[in-house]
Amino acid sequence: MDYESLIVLIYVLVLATFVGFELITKVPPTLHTPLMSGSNAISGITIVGAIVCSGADPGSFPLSKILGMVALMVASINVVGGYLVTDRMLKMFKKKK
Amino acid sequence: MDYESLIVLIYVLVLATFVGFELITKVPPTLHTPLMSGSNAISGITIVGAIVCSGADPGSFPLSKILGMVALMVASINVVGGYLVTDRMLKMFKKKK
Amino acid sequence: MDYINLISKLTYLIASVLFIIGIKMMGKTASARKGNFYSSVAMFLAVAVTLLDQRVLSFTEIFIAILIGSAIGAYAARKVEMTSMPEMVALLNGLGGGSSVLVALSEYIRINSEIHQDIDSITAVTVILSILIGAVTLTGSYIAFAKLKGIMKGGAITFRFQHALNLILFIVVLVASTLLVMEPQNEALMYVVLGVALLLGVLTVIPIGGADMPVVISLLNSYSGIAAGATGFVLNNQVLIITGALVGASGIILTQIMCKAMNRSLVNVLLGGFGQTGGASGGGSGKSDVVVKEVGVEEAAMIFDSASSVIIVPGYGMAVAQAQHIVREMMELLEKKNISVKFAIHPVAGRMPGHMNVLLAEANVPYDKLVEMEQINDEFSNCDVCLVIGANDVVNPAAKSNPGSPIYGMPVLNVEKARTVIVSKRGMAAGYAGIDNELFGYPNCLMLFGDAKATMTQVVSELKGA
Amino acid sequence: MDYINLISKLTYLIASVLFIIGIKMMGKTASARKGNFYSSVAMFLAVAVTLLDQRVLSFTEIFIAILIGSAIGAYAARKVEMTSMPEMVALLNGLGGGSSVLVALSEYIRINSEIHQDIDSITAVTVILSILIGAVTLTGSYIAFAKLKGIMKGGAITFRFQHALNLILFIVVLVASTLLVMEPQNEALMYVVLGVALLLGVLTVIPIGGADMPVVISLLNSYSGIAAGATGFVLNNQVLIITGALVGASGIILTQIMCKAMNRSLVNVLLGGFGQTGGASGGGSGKSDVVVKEVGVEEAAMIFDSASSVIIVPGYGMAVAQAQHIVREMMELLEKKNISVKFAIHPVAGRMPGHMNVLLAEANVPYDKLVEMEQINDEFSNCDVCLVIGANDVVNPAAKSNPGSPIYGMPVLNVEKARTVIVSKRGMAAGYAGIDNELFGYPNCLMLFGDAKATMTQVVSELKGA
Ligand SMILES: NC(=O)c1ccc[n+]([C@@H]2O[C@H](COP(=O)([O-])OP(=O)(O)OC[C@H]3O[C@@H](n4cnc5c(N)ncnc54)[C@H](OP(=O)(O)O)[C@@H]3O)[C@@H](O)[C@H]2O)c1
Ligand SMILES: NC(=O)c1ccc[n+]([C@@H]2O[C@H](COP(=O)([O-])OP(=O)(O)OC[C@H]3O[C@@H](n4cnc5c(N)ncnc54)[C@H](OP(=O)(O)O)[C@@H]3O)[C@@H](O)[C@H]2O)c1
Repeated sequence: MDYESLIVLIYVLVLATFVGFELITKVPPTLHTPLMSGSNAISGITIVGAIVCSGADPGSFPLSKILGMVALMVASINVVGGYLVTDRMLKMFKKKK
Repeated sequence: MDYESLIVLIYVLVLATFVGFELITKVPPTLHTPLMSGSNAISGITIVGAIVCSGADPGSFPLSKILGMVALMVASINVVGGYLVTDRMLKMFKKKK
Repeated sequence: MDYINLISKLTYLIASVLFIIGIKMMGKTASARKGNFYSSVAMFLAVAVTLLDQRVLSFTEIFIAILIGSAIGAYAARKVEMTSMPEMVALLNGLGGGSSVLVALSEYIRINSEIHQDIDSITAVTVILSILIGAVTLTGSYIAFAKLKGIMKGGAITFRFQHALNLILFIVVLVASTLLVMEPQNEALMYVVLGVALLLGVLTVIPIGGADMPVVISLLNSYSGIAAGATGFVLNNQVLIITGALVGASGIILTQIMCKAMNRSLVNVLLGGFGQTGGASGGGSGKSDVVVKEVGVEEAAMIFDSASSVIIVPGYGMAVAQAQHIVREMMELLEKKNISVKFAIHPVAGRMPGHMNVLLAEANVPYDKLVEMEQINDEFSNCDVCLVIGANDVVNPAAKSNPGSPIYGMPVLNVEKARTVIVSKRGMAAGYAGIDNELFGYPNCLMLFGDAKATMTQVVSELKGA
Repeated sequence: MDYINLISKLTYLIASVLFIIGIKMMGKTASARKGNFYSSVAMFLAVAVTLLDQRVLSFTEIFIAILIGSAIGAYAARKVEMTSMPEMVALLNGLGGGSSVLVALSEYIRINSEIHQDIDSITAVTVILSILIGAVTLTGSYIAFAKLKGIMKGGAITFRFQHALNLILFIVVLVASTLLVMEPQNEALMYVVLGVALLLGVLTVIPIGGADMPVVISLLNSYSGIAAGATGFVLNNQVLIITGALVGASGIILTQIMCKAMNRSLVNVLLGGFGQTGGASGGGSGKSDVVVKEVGVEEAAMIFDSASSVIIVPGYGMAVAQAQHIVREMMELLEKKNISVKFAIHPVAGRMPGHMNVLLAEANVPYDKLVEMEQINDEFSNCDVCLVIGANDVVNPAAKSNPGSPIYGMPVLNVEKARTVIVSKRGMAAGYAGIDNELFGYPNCLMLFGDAKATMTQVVSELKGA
């Protein structure tokens, strides 16, 4: 990776951090537990990386591929479990009719 | 410009827009006029572009350079005028001691 | 790896962060000034590092250009009256758009004149965008300036087929731009785009009434941000993109706030013609048939003197009369007599968002005395005297009661709930919306005719005497 | 130009925007569920387009892996008790960290095994960062899980030279990492870094008391975001960076909020040892020398029956007893008798931020009945009966009055201002902070001993009978 593209990625990081701080500080305490599990599900985004790793040409570097497959399974648990449990929690928040 | 770098720039644009919306919606009405003139001063950032244009090798494309110089002067008015007038306004906001 | 280049990239990054922090700090009264300062430091960093990085050959010319520009800017910033802020922003805003146009044009010409350098379509699109938006911003801002300053007829200038003409011009720009993207070397086409865009700036703003200019300026401010952002794409520079996005967002949000507070849609403002009806029905004074009760300066002073709580509602007329200082003096006098004084600030009182706040701050009224509409609207019923000084539309009860009124639905201050309302204005002329105000005929409403500054000066001297 | 690549880049962009919008919508109760849905759509898009773009050779294995993972995840999500949310988050969070480690490791091995491919130092740094942070997250989360679940001794596990050992390990990691950046091919070094990082995750969490685990989990959640972001740098992928930043920010802010609500600094939490004193002084019940007044179920029911306003203060004990449903039933009964009922929610009641809200929502208590501390603290003085159910520290007046108390300065609910306070808990055991609560000895305080669910069920049947 060259420095130019690294710096652009840093821009993305810095801006996204600002967005994150501004958005999260607005979340009311009621929603903190769902937020925690929801953002936990989001951090399962490494599943994308796992696909990249496990999809690679199998012949040449089997260990790399196996690690990728394990990562894929683990990340799937994180993503699916996280979103579903968050949804289960949020489903319970109802206003009195 | 290739598509890859264009897309990264779009990321920067999108994220910055989110940051902008989140920050600006929090500004109270009291500060709207200073905000308007302050952000106006910021839009004078094209001065950076003007320097790039007017700094280029003079021999080969004189018209381009002249335009750059005019842009530079115009942008300087915008920047300096904008910041100073905003500061003048904000200086007046005082709490009663 | 090129170290100067790396340093300059990092400096741009730092500048971007400073810009964002600056804007964030502009959101709190206590930190706003520092925020503006940070933002100017960011600008300085960006300029300095660009000078360094570009290994500019001829510093002299550049410094001269910057010096001249800065001197003009500094002079203007020191001299401008606080009441003329809308004009000042319009002026500066036009310059910002102009500078975008010039930069993009200069870059275009440079690339074009370099032999064997092809302009790819992405660059072409971004150049066209900066020129287009910049040009509209440029001329649009100057028309707005001229209308505000009174150089140009303030009312809506309309003629037949106006919208049709605009539409045609718009299509011309679109077609020319598309051709230009396909054939970026064609300079002539570029000048067509530029010319028509300049014209469009003029034509889209002239039909809008002078009183709607703040909305227009705020929108054009947003455009100038978008133009700067587009220039950032041309030069592949992130700072320009980020600041462009910040300014663009700020302009659009302020525009929305203004439209919402006036209960009108942006489209309604932009299609224009609103000032017109105003010019017609509110032109002469005394035309309306409400019967009003007048009050003299002495009597007004006595009413204030015997009150225990006073709410002052300032409006555009206070700005025109420059009466903010004498109002502050009156406030201090009343407070010395143990009369509580508050200011009720309507979101669109005056001609810019926050206009009244700036004026009263200029006159040293502490900002915790300024109460926003939602907070104070319930307090009018407990208040002895409400002084409406140069405000009209923002206290018009028709907005609540008369569905036929053009301002129906706009939230207004409930001044009529006060025991006594004293209205200081010069005559019976209408305000910005150009409509009559039945408040003036209400039984608890007394008119104190005359220029706001003059009458308030008299009231103050009466109060001192009392 | 490669179209599939372009499409996938654009899809990533759309996914990023959806993630941001999702998080934004998670900020309002009304839109939160939709926000979570949007966020999951974004995840789906990112996964789908990656599958497409990478032109994966062997879809079968990939689908099997995803299917197994999803099935486990879905099963766990359906089965978990609402009271076990902290454990669930800890578990999932560990998996997230683990996946970061595996991805970075896999990428490292791949690059390393490709002949003639040099690992440049930027890539090395990012790989090391993902592995380091991911590994600490992995083991740290599992220790936290074990402590919450009671598999591991909940109290602080401390031994001599603990901090010194951690410091040494930290230095080892730093040195190994630096060497690795200089000599990225050295796989052995990479495993040293991985091993020590895993160990550090264990050692930094064991000294922290079980009750501080929510803070730890939230912090580790933030780490898992940072790890994902670092992986994004490894793979040059913006979605990973953006979501990583969002999760990182969210975790850090929640951690801060918890620390602030407990009036402790993050450093104080992380250095550990807090749960220890708790384990000692609050172990047995009845040890403290406050004299308390007991109340029976029937009498308690009568007191409720004759009240006109009741405030219920739930705490961790309600979660343990799973008493939220019976509490809701009681609320409905009282409301039928025209008694106003509100819930006072302390920011750190329970063991996770928002814990009580989730439990009561599960039991169908409408969320407008849940009032936050600042809003309700003045209402206690006008309330007839305050029912403290399984709460202890959050109603301890020592936080206001006793500067020597470990929780001094933490904002608490003013329950003692209520005319009568009824406290439902099993015995005289201390709460999380492990300190006595003088409230229980106050003249207006009555103790209703027994498991919260059991006693409340009896109270409800008494109320029905009445
Ligand atoms: N603030 C914004 O951002 C913004 C933006 C766009 C539009 N607007 C519009 O502007 C209007 C603002 O309402 P407003 O109540 O502040 O003002 P207004 O409705 O425009 O009324 C101003 C009044 O001041 C009086 N006046 C003028 N010069 C005076 C002087 N020297 N001494 C005393 N009185 C004087 C005028 O009556 P006489 O001529 O009889 O003296 C006039 O009726 C609203 O309709 C709003 O929608 C505001
Ligand atoms: N919410 C968060 O985010 C968070 C995070 C970290 C730490 N904390 C800490 O957790 C504490 C929360 O305070 P809190 O008042 O909610 O809880 P607490 O202080 O931990 O007290 C819980 C009480 O519930 C009682 N209890 C346990 N099981 C019960 C049952 N089955 N039926 C009835 N009562 C039962 C216990 O007394 P008996 O054993 O006598 O029944 C205990 O005193 C605070 O100190 C806070 O700082 C919170």
